[in-house]
Amino acid sequence: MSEEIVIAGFGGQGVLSMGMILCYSGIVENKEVSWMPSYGPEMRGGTANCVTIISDEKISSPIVSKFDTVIALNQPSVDKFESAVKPGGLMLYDSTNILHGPKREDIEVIGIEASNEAAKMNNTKILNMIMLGAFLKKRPIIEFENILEGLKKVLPERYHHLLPLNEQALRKGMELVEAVSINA
Amino acid sequence: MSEEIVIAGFGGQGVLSMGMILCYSGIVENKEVSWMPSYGPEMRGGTANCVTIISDEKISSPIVSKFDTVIALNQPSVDKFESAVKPGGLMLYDSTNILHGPKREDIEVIGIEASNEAAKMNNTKILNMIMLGAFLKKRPIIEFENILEGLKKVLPERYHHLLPLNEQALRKGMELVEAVSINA
Amino acid sequence: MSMNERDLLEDKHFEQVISDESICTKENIVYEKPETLLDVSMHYCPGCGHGVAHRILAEVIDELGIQQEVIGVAPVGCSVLAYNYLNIDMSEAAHGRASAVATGIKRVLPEKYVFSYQGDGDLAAIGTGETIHTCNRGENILIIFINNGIYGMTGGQMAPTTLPGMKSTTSPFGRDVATMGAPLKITELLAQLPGTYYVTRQSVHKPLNVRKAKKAIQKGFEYQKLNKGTCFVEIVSNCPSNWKMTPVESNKWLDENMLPFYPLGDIKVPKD
Amino acid sequence: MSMNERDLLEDKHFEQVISDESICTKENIVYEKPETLLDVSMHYCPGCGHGVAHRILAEVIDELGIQQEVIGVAPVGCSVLAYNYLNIDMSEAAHGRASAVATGIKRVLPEKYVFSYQGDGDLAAIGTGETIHTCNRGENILIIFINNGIYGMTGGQMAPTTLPGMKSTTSPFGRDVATMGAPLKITELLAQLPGTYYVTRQSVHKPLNVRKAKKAIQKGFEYQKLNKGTCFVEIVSNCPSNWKMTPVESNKWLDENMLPFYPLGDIKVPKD
Amino acid sequence: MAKVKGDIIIDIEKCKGCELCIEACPQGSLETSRKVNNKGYLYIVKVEDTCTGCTNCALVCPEGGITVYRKTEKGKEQIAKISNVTKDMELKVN
Amino acid sequence: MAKVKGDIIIDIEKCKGCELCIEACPQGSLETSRKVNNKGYLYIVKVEDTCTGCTNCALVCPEGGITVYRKTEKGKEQIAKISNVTKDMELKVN
Amino acid sequence: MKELKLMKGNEALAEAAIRAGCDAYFGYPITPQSEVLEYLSREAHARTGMVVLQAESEVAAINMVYGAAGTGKKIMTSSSSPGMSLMQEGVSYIACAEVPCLLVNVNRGGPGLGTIQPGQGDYFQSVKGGGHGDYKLIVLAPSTVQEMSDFVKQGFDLAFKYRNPVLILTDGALGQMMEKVELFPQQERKFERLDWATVGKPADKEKNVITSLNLKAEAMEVINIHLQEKYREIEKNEIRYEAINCEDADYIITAYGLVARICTKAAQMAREKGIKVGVIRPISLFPFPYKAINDYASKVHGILDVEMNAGQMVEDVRLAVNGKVPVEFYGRMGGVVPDPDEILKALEEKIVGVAV
Amino acid sequence: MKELKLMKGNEALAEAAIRAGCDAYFGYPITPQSEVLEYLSREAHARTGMVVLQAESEVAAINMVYGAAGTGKKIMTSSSSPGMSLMQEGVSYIACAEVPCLLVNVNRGGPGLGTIQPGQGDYFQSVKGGGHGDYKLIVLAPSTVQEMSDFVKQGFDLAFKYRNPVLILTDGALGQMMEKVELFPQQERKFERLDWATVGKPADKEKNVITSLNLKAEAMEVINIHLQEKYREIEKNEIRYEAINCEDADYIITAYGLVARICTKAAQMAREKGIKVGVIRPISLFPFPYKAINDYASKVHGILDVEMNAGQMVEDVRLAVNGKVPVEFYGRMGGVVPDPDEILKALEEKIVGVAV
Ligand SMILES: Cc1ncc(C[n+]2csc(CCOP(=O)(O)OP(=O)(O)O)c2C)c(N)n1
Ligand SMILES: Cc1ncc(C[n+]2csc(CCOP(=O)(O)OP(=O)(O)O)c2C)c(N)n1
Ligand code: SF4
Ligand code: SF4
Ligand code: SF4
Ligand code: SF4
Ligand code: SF4
Ligand code: SF4
Ligand SMILES: [Mg+2]
Ligand SMILES: [Mg+2]
Repeated sequence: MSEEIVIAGFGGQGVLSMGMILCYSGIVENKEVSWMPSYGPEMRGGTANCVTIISDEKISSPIVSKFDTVIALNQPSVDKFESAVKPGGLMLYDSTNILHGPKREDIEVIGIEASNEAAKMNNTKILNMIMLGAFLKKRPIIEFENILEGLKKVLPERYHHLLPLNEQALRKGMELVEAVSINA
Repeated sequence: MSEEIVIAGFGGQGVLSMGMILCYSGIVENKEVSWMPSYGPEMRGGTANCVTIISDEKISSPIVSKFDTVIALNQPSVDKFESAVKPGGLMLYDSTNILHGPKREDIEVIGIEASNEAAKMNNTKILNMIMLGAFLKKRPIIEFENILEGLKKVLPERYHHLLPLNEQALRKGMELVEAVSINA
Repeated sequence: MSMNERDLLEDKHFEQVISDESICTKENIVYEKPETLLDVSMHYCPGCGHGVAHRILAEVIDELGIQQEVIGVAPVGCSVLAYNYLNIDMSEAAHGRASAVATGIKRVLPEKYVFSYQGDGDLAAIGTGETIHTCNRGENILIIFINNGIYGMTGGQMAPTTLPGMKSTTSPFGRDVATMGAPLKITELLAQLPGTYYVTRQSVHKPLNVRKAKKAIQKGFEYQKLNKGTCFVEIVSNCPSNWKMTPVESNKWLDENMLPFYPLGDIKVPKD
Repeated sequence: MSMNERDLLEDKHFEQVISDESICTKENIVYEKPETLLDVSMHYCPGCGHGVAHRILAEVIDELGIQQEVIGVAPVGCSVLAYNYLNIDMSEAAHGRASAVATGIKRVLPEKYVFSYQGDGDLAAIGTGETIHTCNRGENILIIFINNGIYGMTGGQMAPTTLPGMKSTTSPFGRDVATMGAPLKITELLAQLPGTYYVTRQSVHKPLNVRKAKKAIQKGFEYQKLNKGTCFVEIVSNCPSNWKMTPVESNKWLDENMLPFYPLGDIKVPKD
Repeated sequence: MAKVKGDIIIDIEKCKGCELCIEACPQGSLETSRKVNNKGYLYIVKVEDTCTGCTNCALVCPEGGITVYRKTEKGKEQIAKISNVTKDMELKVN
Repeated sequence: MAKVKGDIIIDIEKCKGCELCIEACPQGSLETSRKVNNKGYLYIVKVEDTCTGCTNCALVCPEGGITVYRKTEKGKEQIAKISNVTKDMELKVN
Repeated sequence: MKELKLMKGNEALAEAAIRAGCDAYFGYPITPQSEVLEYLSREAHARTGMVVLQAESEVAAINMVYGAAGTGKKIMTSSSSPGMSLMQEGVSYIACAEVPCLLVNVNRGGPGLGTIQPGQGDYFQSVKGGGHGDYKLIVLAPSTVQEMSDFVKQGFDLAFKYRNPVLILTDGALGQMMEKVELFPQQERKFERLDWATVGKPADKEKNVITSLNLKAEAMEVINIHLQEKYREIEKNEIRYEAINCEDADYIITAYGLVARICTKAAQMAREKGIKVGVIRPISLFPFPYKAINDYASKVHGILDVEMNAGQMVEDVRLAVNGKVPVEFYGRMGGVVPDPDEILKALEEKIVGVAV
Repeated sequence: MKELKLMKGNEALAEAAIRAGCDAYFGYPITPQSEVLEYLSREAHARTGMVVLQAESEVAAINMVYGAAGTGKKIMTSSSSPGMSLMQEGVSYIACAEVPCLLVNVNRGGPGLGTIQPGQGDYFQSVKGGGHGDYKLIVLAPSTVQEMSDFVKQGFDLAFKYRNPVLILTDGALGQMMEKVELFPQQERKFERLDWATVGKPADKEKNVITSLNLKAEAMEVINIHLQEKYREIEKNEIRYEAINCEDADYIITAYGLVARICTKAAQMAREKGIKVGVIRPISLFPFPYKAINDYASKVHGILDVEMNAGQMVEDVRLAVNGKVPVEFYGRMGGVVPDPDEILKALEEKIVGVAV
C-alpha cells in the first residue's frame, strides 16, 4: 500500500493537521509516513497545502507531482490540483464552498457538503474532520481506532474535551461520502 | 641591463626610499622598474626591505629569490640575505653598525662606514644616501643627474632644502666605496 | 448557501446602510486614500499598524508634493514589500541595513528626500550598528521606526523591544530580563547623539495619534529639506497576529502595556 | 664604534647611577611587574598606553588571585597579541566581536571571570551592535575599552572617537563633523542601559590616573563575582605613533584635548 | 452642537474586518457585516446613518479603504463601491 | 618632610625610551641615556640618587620594566639587571 | 524501547541537540529554520540546563559560538542562507582556530533576500569556502528527518574528533517536513577539560589561546599546512555516501539531500521503463566521494547531476569523473523543488538519448 | 601626453577610480588596502566632488554601495579578506538586484585573521560565490600596477554593460608594490538617469524598485533564470586571458595575478634549461577561459597550476582540461609568495619528471 495525498485549502481550515493525523495514525500502524507542507510568509488568507504519503515501504520522494488523492477545501485548490490527480485517482472537495467542482472524467470526483454539515454541528472548525472521514471511508488505509490515536496526538491536550466532537465529525464524513457515492 | 636588488635594514633607516629613488630615476631613463616592499604591522624596531628591479626589458617577476646586489643596513639583513646574492654579485653593508659582515667568497663584499660618515655630516638620516651613492658607483645603472631627479620626487617638497645635503651624501658614498674597493 | 450568508439574510442589523449620494460627491471628500498609496491590497494582517504607517507616509509625500523627489528604503520585516504599496522609487535593503542603504543613496543624491522604514528587529537588533552610526553622522535622512515589540515577519520571536515578561516564540515563558536583557529604548539613545535633529515617539492606534504621527513624519521631511541632520520617528505599533490578539485587543494592550514603557512624545526637538 | 656609544663615553651625565644594593632587595620591593604579565617585550610602540593598561590588568588579576579563573578576549587592533603578554587563557576575537565572544564564554562558564579588551575602532565602530547588546543584556563580564581616538594598528585612520578637527589618514584635513559625524561617546550611551552596572572613564597617562584605572578594573572583577551585570571601564589613551607625537607630547595632548571631551570619572555607579 | 452630516464609503474588497474603525467611530455608525468579501474577511458596513464625517474611522484604517465625505447640497442617488467578485458571491446567494 | 630613601632597577632591554618615567618622576632622578639597547632604543637610566621609591615611574611605564624599592637595612653590593645581549654590545664598546 | 516520533526536520534537529548533550545554542531567527531556536527556547534549559540565547544578529551568534566553543563545550548555531553569509568571517576564524562546533544551514532560495522556499544554492559556500582563505568544514547533507537528528550527534563527534567545525547543510523542505524519527537516548551533559580549551589556566599548565592570527607569513603557512594535513586525514576517514541501485546501472544520477530521494523515485520510474538508473547520494559533501563516483563512472554511459541550484555540486562530480563519461546537469532554482517526472524527463533527454 | 607615474598598486587603483569618474567610495580600513581609502580621502573630493565615506564596518560599506549604486552612479568599495567575508550577504543582494558597482579585494593570507601578507585564498569566495545562492561576479585579476589602474575603468564599463557587480581580485603584494603606470585621462563625472535606477519616480514613468526578493518560488526562479542567461552572455563575450609562450610549449603553467608573472619568470628559466614551458594567465576569473585551456591542453604533456593558496583555481583548470592531461598543483599559503626557483623545481618534479 502506498497512498500519495495532497490536502489543500485556506490557511486556518486545518489542512495541515489533516495530514498530520494521517501520519501519526500511520506510525501507530507501523507504516512509513511523510508530510510536506507548503510554507510561506505570514499572511492571512493565503492558501496552504500538505503532501502526505502513507506507505508500507520506505518513502523515496516526499515530493510528488501526481497524487492518488486530492482533498480540496477551497476553489483555488481545486483549480490548482485537478490536473494532478493520477488517472483513476480520487478528488474530494467541499461542495458547500466550492462552486466549480472538478471536470475530469478519468478520476473519481466526490463533493461533500462539509461546511454545511460543520455549520449544522455548530463548529466550523471541524470541516476538516468531516473531509478526513470521507476520505477514510473511500480509502480505508488506516484503521479507524488508530485514526483516533493520531487525532489525540495532533490535538493539544487542552482541547481533548473536543475529541468526541471530532470523532463525530469523522463519522459524519464517512456517512456523507457513502450517501454521495451511492447517488453518484 | 637588468639589476635585481634588495635593500634591507631597520624600519626608519630609509631603505624603502632608496629603492624608490632608484625606480623614479629609472623611469626618467625610460627603464622598466619594480619596487616590492616587505610590509608588516605597525611595529617600531622591525626590519624592512624592498626588492627593487631596474631593467631595460619588461619585468616578469617582481619577486626574486637571488639578487645581483644586496644592500644591508643592519645585522639581521646581512644574516638574512647573504646567501641570496647571486654568485659574482655584490653585497654592500654599513660596516659601522654591522659587526659580522658577510663571509661568502664568491661574491664581492664591501663594507662602508656609512653611519659613521652620516654622523660626521651631522645627520644620521642620510646614511641611506651614502649607501645608495656607494651602490651607484659600483653599478652605474643610472646617470647621476637622473638619480637627483628621482631624489626630488621621493623627497617631499617641504624637505627640498635638504636636496644639497642628500646629493653630498650620495657623492660621499661614491667616494667611500672607491676607497674601500681600492683597498679590497 | 453558506452559513454566513444565511445569517445575513436573517439579521437585518448587519445590512449596509447605502451611502447617500447627496453627501458622497467629489467636492465633499474630506478624507481619501493618498495617491502615493497604490490601489492594491496590502499583505498585512488585519489591523496591523504597518498599513496605517504606510498610509500617513503616503499622505505626507502627497501633501508635500515630493513623490518625484523621494526615495524610500524598505527593510526586511513585515514591511519588506512596502515598495509594492508606495508609488515611489524604492530600494529593498538587507536585514538591518536600511539606514546604511539610505546613507548611500542620500550621499550621492543629496537633493532628494530619502527615508528608511524599519522594524524593531531590523533597526534595533541586527541593524544596531548601522542605526547608531547613521544617526551619529547625522545623515540627512528620515528614519521611520515601527516598534511592535516582536519579530512580525518570522512569526513572533522576541525583539529587542519586547516588554519584560512578554511571551514570544523565543521567550515562551516571558522575556526574562536577567538573561535576555531589558527592552532596548533605542530611540532615547539616538536622541543623545549630536547627529540627530528631531527624535520623536508616536503611535497610530487612535485617530489623534495618527494625526500626530503624520505631523512628525512631515516635520522629518521638512527638516531634511533644510539639511538639519537625522530625523527619527518611532511609531509604537501592534502585531495582532503574533501578540495573538484581535486588532482591537492589540491596540488596547498597546495602550496599556507598551505606552507606559515607551511613552509618546517628542524626545529631542530642534532648538531653533 | 657607533655614534651613540661614543657620545656616551664623552658625556658623564648620562651614565647610569648604579643601584644601591642596600635598597634593592627583595623585601624592599614596593613595586614590581605583576606575575601575570609575561616577562617578554611587548610589540607596542614606545610610550603606548596599551602597555600600561595590560600591566594594571595583570596586577589586578594577581592581586585578586584569579589568574586560573579568568579568560580574556583580545580584539583586532594593536592589542591583538595581548595573549602573548598576559599569562592567562585567552581567545582572540574577530574585529569588533570581542564582547560577543566574551558572552559566549561567560554563558557556558558563568563561574569564571571573563573580560574583553577592545580598542575604539573595534568596540565603537564595527562592534557597535555587539557592544550595545552585550551591555543591554547585562552580560556578567568586564569590558576594558581603550579609547585612543584612532585606528592604531592599521596605521592611523579616523576612529569613531577621533576628535573634531583631528587629523588622521582618512580625515587628512581634520575630522569634519558635518560629513563624518561627531565623536561617539559610546561610554555615556552604554551607561544608560539597564544592563550595565558600573561604567567609568579613566586614563593611564599619569601616575594617579594609573592607580584609579587599576582600581576601576578591580571593581569590575569584584562586581562580576557578584553577578551584577556588565562593567565597563574606558581608558582614554594615547597613540604616539599615529598622533605623530613623542610619547610625552602625546600624553600632554591627551590631557589638553582628549580629556575635555572625554571627562574622566565614574559615569554610572552602583546604587547599593 | 449642530450635528454635521457626513458619510463614508468603504472599499469592502480592501477591508480585512479588523474592526478598528468600529472602535474609532464616535457615532457607532459601523458594524461588522456577516458577509465575507472575496478574501474571506467579514468586512465592515455602515449600519447607522449617524456619520458626521469626522474621519476617525479612515484615520485608523490600515487598508486605506475608507473615503469620508461631509455634506454639501446634492441630488440623491444611491452609490456603492463593491468589487465584481463580491457581486459574484451575491449571485450565489440568490 | 623626611626624605624617604628609595631606588629603582630598570630592565633596559624592555625599555623603549619613551621618557614617560622621566616625566613622571618628581625627583628628576631619571634621564635618557645615549646608549641604545639591543632593539635600538635609547633606554633610560637613573642619573640622580634622589629616588624616594614613590613608584610613579613604574606606574606609567608601559613596558612593566621598572622595579621600585624602598629602604630597609642591608649590605652594599652593586647590582644591575642587564640582558645578555646588551652585554654583548658593551663588549663591542671595549 | 525505540522512541518513535513524528517530527519536523527542524524540530528533530533541535531535539537531537538537546539529547546529544549540547551545552549552548546561539542563534538568530530566520525562516525556514526559526523552529530550531523556538524549540530549544521551550525545551532545552529546563531539561538539561543547556544555554539558549537569541543573539542580536548572525554575526554576534557565530562569534558567541566561537567564544563558547573555545571552552571545549558542545556549541551550536543554525541559520539560513542570508544569515549564513553574514557568518562567513566568523566561520573562517573558527575553522582556522580549530574550534569544534556544529553549524546548520537550512538553505533557502537565493540569491539576495530570495525566497523562503527550499534551495541548494549554498553548496559552494558550504563546501568550497564562503569565507576567506583556505579552510574546510566537514559538511553533512541529511536527506531524511531521521538524519536531521542523527547527524547532530555524528556532527558533534566529528567536530571534536578533528577539532573542526561541522556544517549540516539541509534545506527548507527538509526543515519543514515531518517524518517518523527514532530518537537516540539523552546523553549526559558532562564537562571535560580539554587540552586546548580556554577554561582558565591551571597553575601547572601553559595558558591556552584560541587564535587564528600569525603575523609572520612563514608561521601562518605552518598553520595552513597543518590544516591541510588534517583535511587530507578527514578525506581518508570520513567519506560518506549512499549508492542506490548502482550495481547494474547504465546511468547514474548524483544528488544530495532531499533531492536525492526525489531522484531515487525518478530512478525507480526509469527502471519501470527499462532504463537502468542508479543514484549516488554524497552524504559528506566535504569530504566528497570523488573516488566512488570515479569508480562508478567507469561502469556507466553517463551521469546526470540534479540540484536545486544553477549547478554547483556538478563541478565536484565532473572533477570526480575527470572526463570519463558525459556529466550533465538538471536544476531548479529560486525555491522550486523538482519533481520525479521532470527529473526522469531530463535524464532521458540529456543522458539516455545522447550517451552511447 | 603619456602620464607616467611610479605608484603603489593600491594608489594606482584609487587614482584610477577618481579618473574613471567614480561618484562615491564607501569603505572601511583594513591592511593591506587601507591606502585606497586614504588616497581617496586626500585626493578625491577636491578634484571631482566624488563622495568618500569611511563606513563604520564592511557590512555598512557594502550596503551603502548597494544603496548608492542603485541610483545608477559609479560606486565602489574595497577591502581585504576578512572584510570581504563580512560583505558576502551584501554582495549576494547586489548581484541578485543587478546593481552595477565595483568591488576590490586585496587578498591577504588567511584563513581567520591570518596575516596581512599577500594571498590568493579567496579565489573560491570570489569566483564560486562566497555569499548564498547562485550569482556570479565578473572577476578581474590584475597582475601589474598598470592593470590595477586599467581594470578600474574596464570594471566600471563591464558593470554597467551587464548591470552586474565587478570584482577586482588582487593581492597584498600587488597592492603594496610600485611600478610605472600610465594613467588614463580624467573622465567627466556626469549624471545619467538610467531606466532602472532609483533617483525619484518621474510623473510619467513607473516607479523603480531595487530588490532581490520574490516570495513566490516560481517568480524567484524567473529571476534566477534571467541571471543565469546573463552569465552565459558574459561567458560568451568577456573571457580574458593571456597566453605567454604557449605556442610551442610542451608544458603549461596556469596562474593568475602577480603569481602569473613569477611563473613567467620560472618559465623563462625552464626554457633556458631546454624545457619548453608556456604560461596561461586567466585575467577574467569569471568568466573563466575554460575553452582556451582545454585547447592548449591538447598540445601539451601536462599542466602545473600555481597559486598562493591550497589549490583553488586548479579546480577550474581541471574542469577545463577534463582529464586530457595531468594537472598538478603547487601552492604556498599564509602570506608566503613563491619565488621562480621553487616553481621551476615544482614543475620539474611534478610535471616534467612525470609526464610522458
Ligand atoms: C540576515 C537575516 N537574518 C534574519 C532574517 C530573517 N528575518 C526576516 S524579518 C526579521 C525580523 C522582523 O522583525 P522586525 O524588524 O521587528 O519587523 P516586523 O516584521 O516586526 O515589522 C528576521 C529576523 C533575514 N531575512 N536576514
Ligand atoms: C573585518 C575586519 N575589518 C578591518 C580590519 C582591519 N583592522 C585591524 S585593527 C583595526 C582598527 C584598530 O583600531 P582600534 O580598535 O581603535 O585599536 P587600536 O589599534 O587603536 O588599539 C582595523 C580596522 C580587520 N582586521 N578585520
Ligand atoms: S505579522 Fe504582525 S507586524 Fe506582520 S503584518 Fe501581521 S500583524 Fe503586522
Ligand atoms: S600604533 Fe598607536 S596604539 Fe598601536 S602600539 Fe603604536 S602607539 Fe600604541
Ligand atoms: S467618519 Fe466619523 S462618524 Fe463617520 S463613520 Fe467614520 S468615524 Fe464614524
Ligand atoms: S479599519 Fe479598515 S480594514 Fe479595518 S475593519 Fe474598518 S474598514 Fe475594514
Ligand atoms: S620611584 Fe619615584 S623618585 Fe624614584 S625614580 Fe621612580 S618616580 Fe623617581
Ligand atoms: S617609562 Fe619604561 S619604557 Fe618608557 S622610558 Fe621609562 S623605563 Fe623606558
Ligand atoms: Mg517588529
Ligand atoms: Mg584605537
